[in-house]
Amino acid sequence: MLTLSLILLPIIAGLITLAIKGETAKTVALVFAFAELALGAYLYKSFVPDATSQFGLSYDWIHSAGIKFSVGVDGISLILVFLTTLMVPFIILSTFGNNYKNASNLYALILFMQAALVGVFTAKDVFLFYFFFEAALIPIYFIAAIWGGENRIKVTFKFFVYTIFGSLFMLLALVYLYLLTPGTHSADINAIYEAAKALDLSTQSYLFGAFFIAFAIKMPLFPFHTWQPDTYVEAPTAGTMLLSGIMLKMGVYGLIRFILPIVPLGVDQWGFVAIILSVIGIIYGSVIAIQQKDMKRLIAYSSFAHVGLMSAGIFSRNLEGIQGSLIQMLAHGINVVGLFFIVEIIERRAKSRELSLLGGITQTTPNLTVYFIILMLGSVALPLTNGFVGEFLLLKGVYEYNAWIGAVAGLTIILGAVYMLRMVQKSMFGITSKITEGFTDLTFNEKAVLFPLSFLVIALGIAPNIFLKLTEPAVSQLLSIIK
Amino acid sequence: MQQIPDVIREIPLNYYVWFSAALFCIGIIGVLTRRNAIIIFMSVELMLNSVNLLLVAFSSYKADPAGQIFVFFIMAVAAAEVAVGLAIIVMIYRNIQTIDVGLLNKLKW
Amino acid sequence: MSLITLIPLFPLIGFLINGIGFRHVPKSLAGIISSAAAFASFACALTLFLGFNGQPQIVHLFDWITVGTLNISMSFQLDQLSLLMLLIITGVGTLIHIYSIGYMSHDEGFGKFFAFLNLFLFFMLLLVMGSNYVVMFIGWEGVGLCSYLLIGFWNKNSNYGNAARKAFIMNRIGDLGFLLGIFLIINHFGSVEYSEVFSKIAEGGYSSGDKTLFYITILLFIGAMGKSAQIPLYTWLPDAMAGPTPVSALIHAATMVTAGIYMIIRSNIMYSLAPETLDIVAWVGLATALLAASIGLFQNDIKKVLAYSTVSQLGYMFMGLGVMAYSSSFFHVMTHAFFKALLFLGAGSVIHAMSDEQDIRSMGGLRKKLPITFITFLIATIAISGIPPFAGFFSKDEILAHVFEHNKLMWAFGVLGSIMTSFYMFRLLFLTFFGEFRGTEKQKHHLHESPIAMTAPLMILAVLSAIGGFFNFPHIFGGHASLAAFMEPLFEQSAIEHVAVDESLEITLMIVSVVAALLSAGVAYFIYVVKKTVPVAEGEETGLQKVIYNKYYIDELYDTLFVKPITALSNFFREVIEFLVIDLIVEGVGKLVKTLSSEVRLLQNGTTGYYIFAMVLSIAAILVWSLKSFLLG
Amino acid sequence: MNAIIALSLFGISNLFLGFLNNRKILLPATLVFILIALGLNFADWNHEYYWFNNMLKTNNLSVNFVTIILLSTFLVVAISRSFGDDDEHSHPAEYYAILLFSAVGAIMMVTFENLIMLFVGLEILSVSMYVLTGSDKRSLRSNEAALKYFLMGSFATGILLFGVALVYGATSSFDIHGIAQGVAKAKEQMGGAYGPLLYSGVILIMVGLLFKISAAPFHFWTPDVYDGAPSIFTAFMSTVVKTAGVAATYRILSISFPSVYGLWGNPLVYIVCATLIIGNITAVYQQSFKRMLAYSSISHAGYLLITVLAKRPETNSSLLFYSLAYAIATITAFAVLMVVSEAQAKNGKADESFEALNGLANNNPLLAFSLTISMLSLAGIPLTAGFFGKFFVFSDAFSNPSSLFKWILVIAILMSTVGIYYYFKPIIAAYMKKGEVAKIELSPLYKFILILTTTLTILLGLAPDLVKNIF
Repeated sequence: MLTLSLILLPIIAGLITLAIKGETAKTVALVFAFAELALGAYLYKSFVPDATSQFGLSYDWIHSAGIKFSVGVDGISLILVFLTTLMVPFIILSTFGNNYKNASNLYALILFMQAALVGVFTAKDVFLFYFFFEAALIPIYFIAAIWGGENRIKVTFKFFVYTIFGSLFMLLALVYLYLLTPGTHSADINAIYEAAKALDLSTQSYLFGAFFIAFAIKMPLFPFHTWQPDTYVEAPTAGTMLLSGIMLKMGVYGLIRFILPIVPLGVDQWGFVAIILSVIGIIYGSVIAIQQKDMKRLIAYSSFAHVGLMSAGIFSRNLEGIQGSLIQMLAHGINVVGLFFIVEIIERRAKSRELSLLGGITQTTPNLTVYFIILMLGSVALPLTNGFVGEFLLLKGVYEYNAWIGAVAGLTIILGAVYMLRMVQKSMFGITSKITEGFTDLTFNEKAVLFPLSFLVIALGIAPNIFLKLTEPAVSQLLSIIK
Repeated sequence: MQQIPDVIREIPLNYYVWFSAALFCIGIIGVLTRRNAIIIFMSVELMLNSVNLLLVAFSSYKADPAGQIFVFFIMAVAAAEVAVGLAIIVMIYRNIQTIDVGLLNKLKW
Repeated sequence: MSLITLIPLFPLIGFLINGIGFRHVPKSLAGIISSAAAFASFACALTLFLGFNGQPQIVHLFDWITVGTLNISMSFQLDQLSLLMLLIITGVGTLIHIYSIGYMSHDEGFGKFFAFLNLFLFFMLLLVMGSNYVVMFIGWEGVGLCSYLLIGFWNKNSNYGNAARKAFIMNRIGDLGFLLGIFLIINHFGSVEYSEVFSKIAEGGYSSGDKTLFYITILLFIGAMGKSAQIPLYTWLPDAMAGPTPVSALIHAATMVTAGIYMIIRSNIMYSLAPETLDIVAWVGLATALLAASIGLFQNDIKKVLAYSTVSQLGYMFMGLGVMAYSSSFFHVMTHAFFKALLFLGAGSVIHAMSDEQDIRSMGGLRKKLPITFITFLIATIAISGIPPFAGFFSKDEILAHVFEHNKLMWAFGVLGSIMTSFYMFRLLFLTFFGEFRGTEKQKHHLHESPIAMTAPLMILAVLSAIGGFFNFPHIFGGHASLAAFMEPLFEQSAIEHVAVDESLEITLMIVSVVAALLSAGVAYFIYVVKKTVPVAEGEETGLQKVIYNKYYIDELYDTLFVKPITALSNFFREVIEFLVIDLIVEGVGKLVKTLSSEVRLLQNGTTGYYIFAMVLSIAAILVWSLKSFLLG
Repeated sequence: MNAIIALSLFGISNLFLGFLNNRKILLPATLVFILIALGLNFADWNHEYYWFNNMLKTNNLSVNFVTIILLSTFLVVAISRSFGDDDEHSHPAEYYAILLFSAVGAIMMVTFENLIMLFVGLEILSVSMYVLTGSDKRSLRSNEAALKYFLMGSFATGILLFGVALVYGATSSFDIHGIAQGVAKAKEQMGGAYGPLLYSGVILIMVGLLFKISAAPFHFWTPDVYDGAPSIFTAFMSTVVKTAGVAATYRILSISFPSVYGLWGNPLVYIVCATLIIGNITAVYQQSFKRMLAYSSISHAGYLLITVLAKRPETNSSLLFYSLAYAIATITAFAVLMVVSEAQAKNGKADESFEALNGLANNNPLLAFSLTISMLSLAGIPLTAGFFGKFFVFSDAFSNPSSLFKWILVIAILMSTVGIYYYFKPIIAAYMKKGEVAKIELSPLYKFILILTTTLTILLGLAPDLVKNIF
C-alpha cells in the first residue's frame, strides 16, 4: 500500500496542482512534494534490510496477458525511490525564484514525472517497468520543450526520439522474454529471470544489445550521448535537475535490474565492450568538460563522465561495483541537482552562464561560494563527501575487474578536479566582472535548497553505511542470481 | 432439347477461364492506356463482365446456382456504381470542361 | 570520549565555529578560538605522549564503508609514529596559529583563514591518526583541499587561483596512485587496517622482491610523490607560495608535505620487502634534492628559495627512506619542521615588515630593524645548512651516513646537495639581512619588528631548531638516540638490514659535510657580503643561470607535454568528434530519413494511370512470384 | 444483426427528415439512431447466429468489431457539426443517410459468411464513399479525389471479383467455411498441391481487400483521396473503412485460407514491410496535417496487418484493440484539425498545414491537449491506448516462431521511431511554436466528444483490460 501511495500521491497532487491556477500552485506542489518525501522517509524507516522485496502489492492489470500491476521495494529500489522523493521537493523549491508562464502546468508535470519515476524504480512487472520508463519521458519532454531555452524544440525533440528509439528495442526484448515464460506467460521480473536462464549465448547477445541500447541512450553512455549536453543546456533548470538528478538513474537501474540478471552470458561476452565504452565516456566527457565555457554544459559533460563510471562499475559485476553505483546514484543526484541550482542562481542574477563573463562572485555572494565548493567537492569525490564513497567503491570494482581499466577510469578523479576547479575559479574567484558586481545575497528559498543539499553531501560522505547496509542484501542476492 | 448448362458445358472449362482472363486483361490494359475517364470506366465494366462470364461458366460446370446469383449481385451493384461514377464524371466535366484523368493530378506528394 | 578522539575534534569545532560564522565571530575572538583549538589538541597529544606505554591503541569510532567482507572503519591508531607526528603537527601548528593572529591581522578574511587552518589541522590529524589506509586517504585528500583553499586564499588574484588549482591537481595525480595502491592492498589482504595488513605480511612469508608488494609500494610512492613534491610532481610546491606565509610554514613546509614520508614509514614493512621500490625512492629523492637545491641557488623570491629548499629537504628524507633509514628520515622530518617553519615564519615577518615585498633584491640590511627575526632566521639557516650543533646537522648527517653505507656515489651527491643548501640559505640570509637596504623609501620608513604574537613563535621555534638535534642525539656523541629507540617497535616486523656503523667513518663523513657546508657558506659570504653582489634583474640572466633561474623550464615542459595536448584534445573532442562524428551520425540518420522522405513522396505523383499501373505491376509481380512453380513447370 | 436492418431504416428516415427543413434535428437524430443500433448490436452478445440464409454470422468477435465501427461512426457524426449550418450547398440529410448506409456496409464486411455479402458490403461502403468524397462539389480537390477514388476503387473491385470467381472455380463455394473445406479437398485431390486457380484467386482477393485498407503498393489512392475529401469524411474513411477492411481481410484469410498460409503469408510479409516503410517515411516530409494523417493511416494499416499475419487466437483481441485505439485517436485528431483549419482559414480556404496549429495551446488548451493525446496514442507512447495497441501487436508477432517476424518487428520499431518524428510536429506546433490561434468556440457536444475520446485514450492506455477482457 505504501508503494502504491508513493506512486499515487504525486499523481493526485499533480492533478490538484493543475486545477489551481496562479501563484499558489507552486506552494501546493511543494507541500505535496514534502508529503511525498515524508512517505519516502517512512518507507526508508520501515524497510527491513534484507534481500526481500517489501511493501509489495500486486493487482491484475492486463489479466489476459498475465501482466500485473506489481510493485515492491527492495534495497536497490529503496535507494532510488528515496532519491526521487528526496530530490523533487528541492527541485520544486529551486524554481521559486523564477516566474514561469503557466506555472501550474510545470509543477503538475514535475509531479507526474515523480510518480513515473517512483513507478520505474518499484515496478516488479517488466511491462509495468517499461510503461513507467516511457511514461516518465512525456512530462520531461514537455517541461524541457515548453519552458526551455532557445533551441529547445529541436534539441528536446532529438532527445525524445532518440530515447524512445532505444527503449523500443528494450520493449522487443521484454516481449521476447515474456513469451518465454511458461504457461499463460507472466511478466513478473522473477519469472523473467527464471525463463531467461535457458537462453543460449547468441540469444543472450541479442537481448544484451537490445537492453544495452535502451539503457545506454538513457544514461547516456558514449557514443549515445549527443542528446544529453544539448538537452541539459536547453531545458529549464528544473528539467535539467530531473533529467540528470533522477532520470538518468533509470538507465543505471535498468543495467542492474535487467541486464545483469537476465543476460549473464551476454554480459560475459559483451560486458568488456560495455566497460570500455563506459571508460571512454569517462575520459571523453571529462576532457570535453575541461574546455567548456557554458557552466551548464560543463556540468552536463561531467554528469556524463560520472555515469560512465557507474556503468563501468556495474558491468564489472562485483559487490563493490554495484554497491558503489547505488550509493553514487544517490550522491550524484544530490550533487548534480545542487550544481545545476548554483548555475541557475548565477543565471538569475547575471543572465549568463558563460564562464568568461563571470568571476569574483565570492566577493559579493560569499555564501554561494561556500555551497558551490561543498557541492563541487562532492562532485570531485573528496573523502568525507558523498561522491567519494561511490567513486571509491566503483573504482575498486572496476579495478578488480581489470587493473588497467581501473587505472584509466581513475583518471576521472584527476580530470574531475581539473574541470570542476576551473569552473569554480572562473565563476567565483578573481575580480568581479560587469555582470557579477551587483550580485545580491542568496534568498531564503535558495538557501533552503542549498543548505540541505550541502548538508547531505557531507552527511552521506560520513555515514554511507546507512544506505550501503540497506542495499547490500539485495545486491548480494542479485549477484547470486548471476552466478 | 439441350439444357442451357449442357450447352455451356460443350465448351471446355479451360476455354472459359482463359477467355475470361483475356477479357479481364484487356479491361486492365484499357484502364492503363486510356486517359478518358469514361473509357477507363468502361474498361472496368469490361473487367466485371469477364468476372460474370467466368462465374456463370463455373456455375454451370459445377451445377451450382450460387455463381449465377453472384452474377446478379454484380450486375446490380455495377449499375449503382455506374450511376455514381457517371455523376462524378459529370461533376468534373462541369468544373473543368474535360474528363481527361491525366489532367487531374493536383493532389500529389 | 577518549582523549584520542578529542585531538581531531578540537580543530573541527574550531573550524565549525569560525567557518559558519566567519563574518560574525569578532576578529579578536576568531584567532583565539582557533589557536586554543590547536593548543587543546597539542595538550591532548602531549598528555597521551607522556602516558604512552609503548602499546599501540586503536579507537574505533564507527564503521564507515562496509561492503561485503570489506569493512573500512573510521578508527584511530595511536602508536609511536602517530604520536610523534601529532606532537609536531599540533605543536608547530599551535605556534603558527598564534603567529597568524599577528600576521593576518590586517586581512579581511581573518576568520575564514583561521577556519581553514583549523580544518587543515583536522585533516592532517586524521591523516596521521587513521588506523587504516582509507582514513589516511581522507586526511590525505583533505589536507590537499585545505592546501588548495589556502593557496588560493587571496582569491582576487587569478594567478594565485591557478597555483592553487595546480597544487590540487598535481596532488590528485598522486592520489590516484595512492588510491590504486589501496585497491591493490584490499585485493590482496582483504583489509585496509594497518594492523591486519602488516600482520598478514609478517605472517605471510613474503620474500623480498615480491611482485605484489612492489606494485603496492610503487603506487603508494606515487601518492607520496604528489603530496611530498618529488620529481616529477614537485612543481606545485614552489607555486604554492602564493598562499599567506603562515600557510607556507604550516602546510608547505612543516606538516602536509611530510605526509609522504609518514606514509612510507607507516608502510615500512612493505617497503622493506620491495628493494626495487626503495631504490626508486632513494634515487627520486636524491634527484629531487639536487634539482630543487640547484634551482634554489638563483631564486630571488624569499619564499621561493625556501620552497625549493623544502622540496630539496624532502628529497633528502626520501633518500633516507630509500636506504631504509626510516627513523633518521623521521628525525629529519621533525627537525625540518622546526627550522623550516621558523624560516618561513621569519620570512613572513620580513614580508610583513616590507609591506608584502618578497624580492630579496629589494631587501638588505634588515638585521638592525628586525633583530629578533634576524637572530631566529640565522639559527634556522645554520640548522638547515647542517652545521653543528643545531638540529639539521644531526638529522641530515644521520641520513647521509646511512646513504653512505648504501651507495657511496649517492652520498657524494648528497653532500653536493648540502653544499648547495648551505650556499643558497646563506645567500638568502646575507641578501636579506646584511648590506644596505635596497627597497623604496616608503618601505624603509615602514620597516618595523613584528608584534609579539609573531615573534614569540619565532623564538620558540628557534630554540627547537637549535636543540632539536638532541632528541636523537647519536651514540657516537654519547647520546642514546632516544628517538630511534622510541620508534624501534614500528620497525620490528620489518626486514631492515642493520649494518653496524663504523664510528670513525661516521665522524669522518660528518666532518666532510660540515666542512663543505661551512665552505659554501663562506663563499656566499664572500660574494654577497664582501663583494655586495646583487642578483641581476629579471630577464638579464645568461647561460646556465638563466636556465636554472627559469627552473629548467620544467613548467613549460609540462605545459607542452600535458596541458596543451589535453586542451587540444578537448577542443578536438568537442569540435571534431562530438559535432562532426557522433552528432553528425545521429543527425545524419534524421536527415537521411527526411531526404528519403522527400524522394519517396515523389512516387505519389498524382496521376491515376500511374497509380493503377503500379498496382497492376505489383499484382503481376506477386502472381508471378507465387506461381513460379507452375510457370516454370 | 438487427442493427443492419435498423441502420438501413434509419438511413431512409434520415432522408425524410431532410425534408423537414430543420437541419438542427438531423445531428441528434442520427446520433440517437446510431446509439439504438449500438444497443441492438449488443443484443447479439454471447450468441452465435446465422442470418439471411447463412450469409451473415454474428458472434462476439463481430459484435466487437461492429461496436468499434458504430462507435467510430457515432464520433464522426458527432464532430460533423451539421456540416456547416449556413451552407446551402451541403445536404446534411443525405450525408447522414449515406454515413448510416456505409455503416451498414461496414457491418456486413465484418459479419459476412458468404463472399456475396462481402462484395455487397464492400460496395455499399465504397460507393457511399465515392459520393461523400466528391460531396464538396465546387472544390476541384474534392472532385479529383472522388474521381481517383472511384476509378481506382472500381478497378480494385474488379480485381477482387476476379479473385472471387477463381476461388469459386477452385472450391465450388462462396461460403467462407465452404471455401475452407474446398481448399482442404483440393489439397487432398492434388496431393498437397493447389491449382493456379486457387493461388491466383487467393492473391487477387487479398489484393482487392488490401486496396481498401491502403496497404502498399496499393495505397496510392489514399493520400490523394484523404487529402481531397472533406475532412469529416476523411475521418470516416480512415477509421470505419479501414477497420472494416482489416476485419474482412482477417476474416477471410484466417477462416478460408489458413491452410494455404504460405501462399498469402509470404507476399503479405513484404507488403507489411513496404506499407510500414512507405507510410512512415513519406509522412515525414508532409507539410499538411491532413495529408500527414493520410500517410499515418497507411502506416497503421501496416501494424494492423501484422496481426493478420501473426495468426494466433489472441490476434483477435490485438486487432480489435489496435483498431479501437487507432480509431479514437484518429477521430480526435480530425476533430481538432477540422475546427482549427476552419478557424485559421485563409481566403476562405481551410488551412490544413501544421503552421495553422502554431500556438494553439495558448487559447485553446482543450484542443491542444486532445491533439497531444491523440498524437501520442498514434505514435504509440505509453499512457495512451496506442501504446498497448502496438504492444499487443508486437507480442502477437513475436509469438510466431517464424524468424521473418523478427525482421518485421525491427522494421516496425524503426518505423515507430520515424513515426514519432511526424506525430510530434502538431504537438510542437501547438505548444512550442510561436503563433496565435483565436479562441475557438466549441459546441458542448464537440467539447464532450473531445473530452470523451481523450479520456478514453488515456483510460485505455492505463487500463487496457477494460476492453481487452471483452475482446
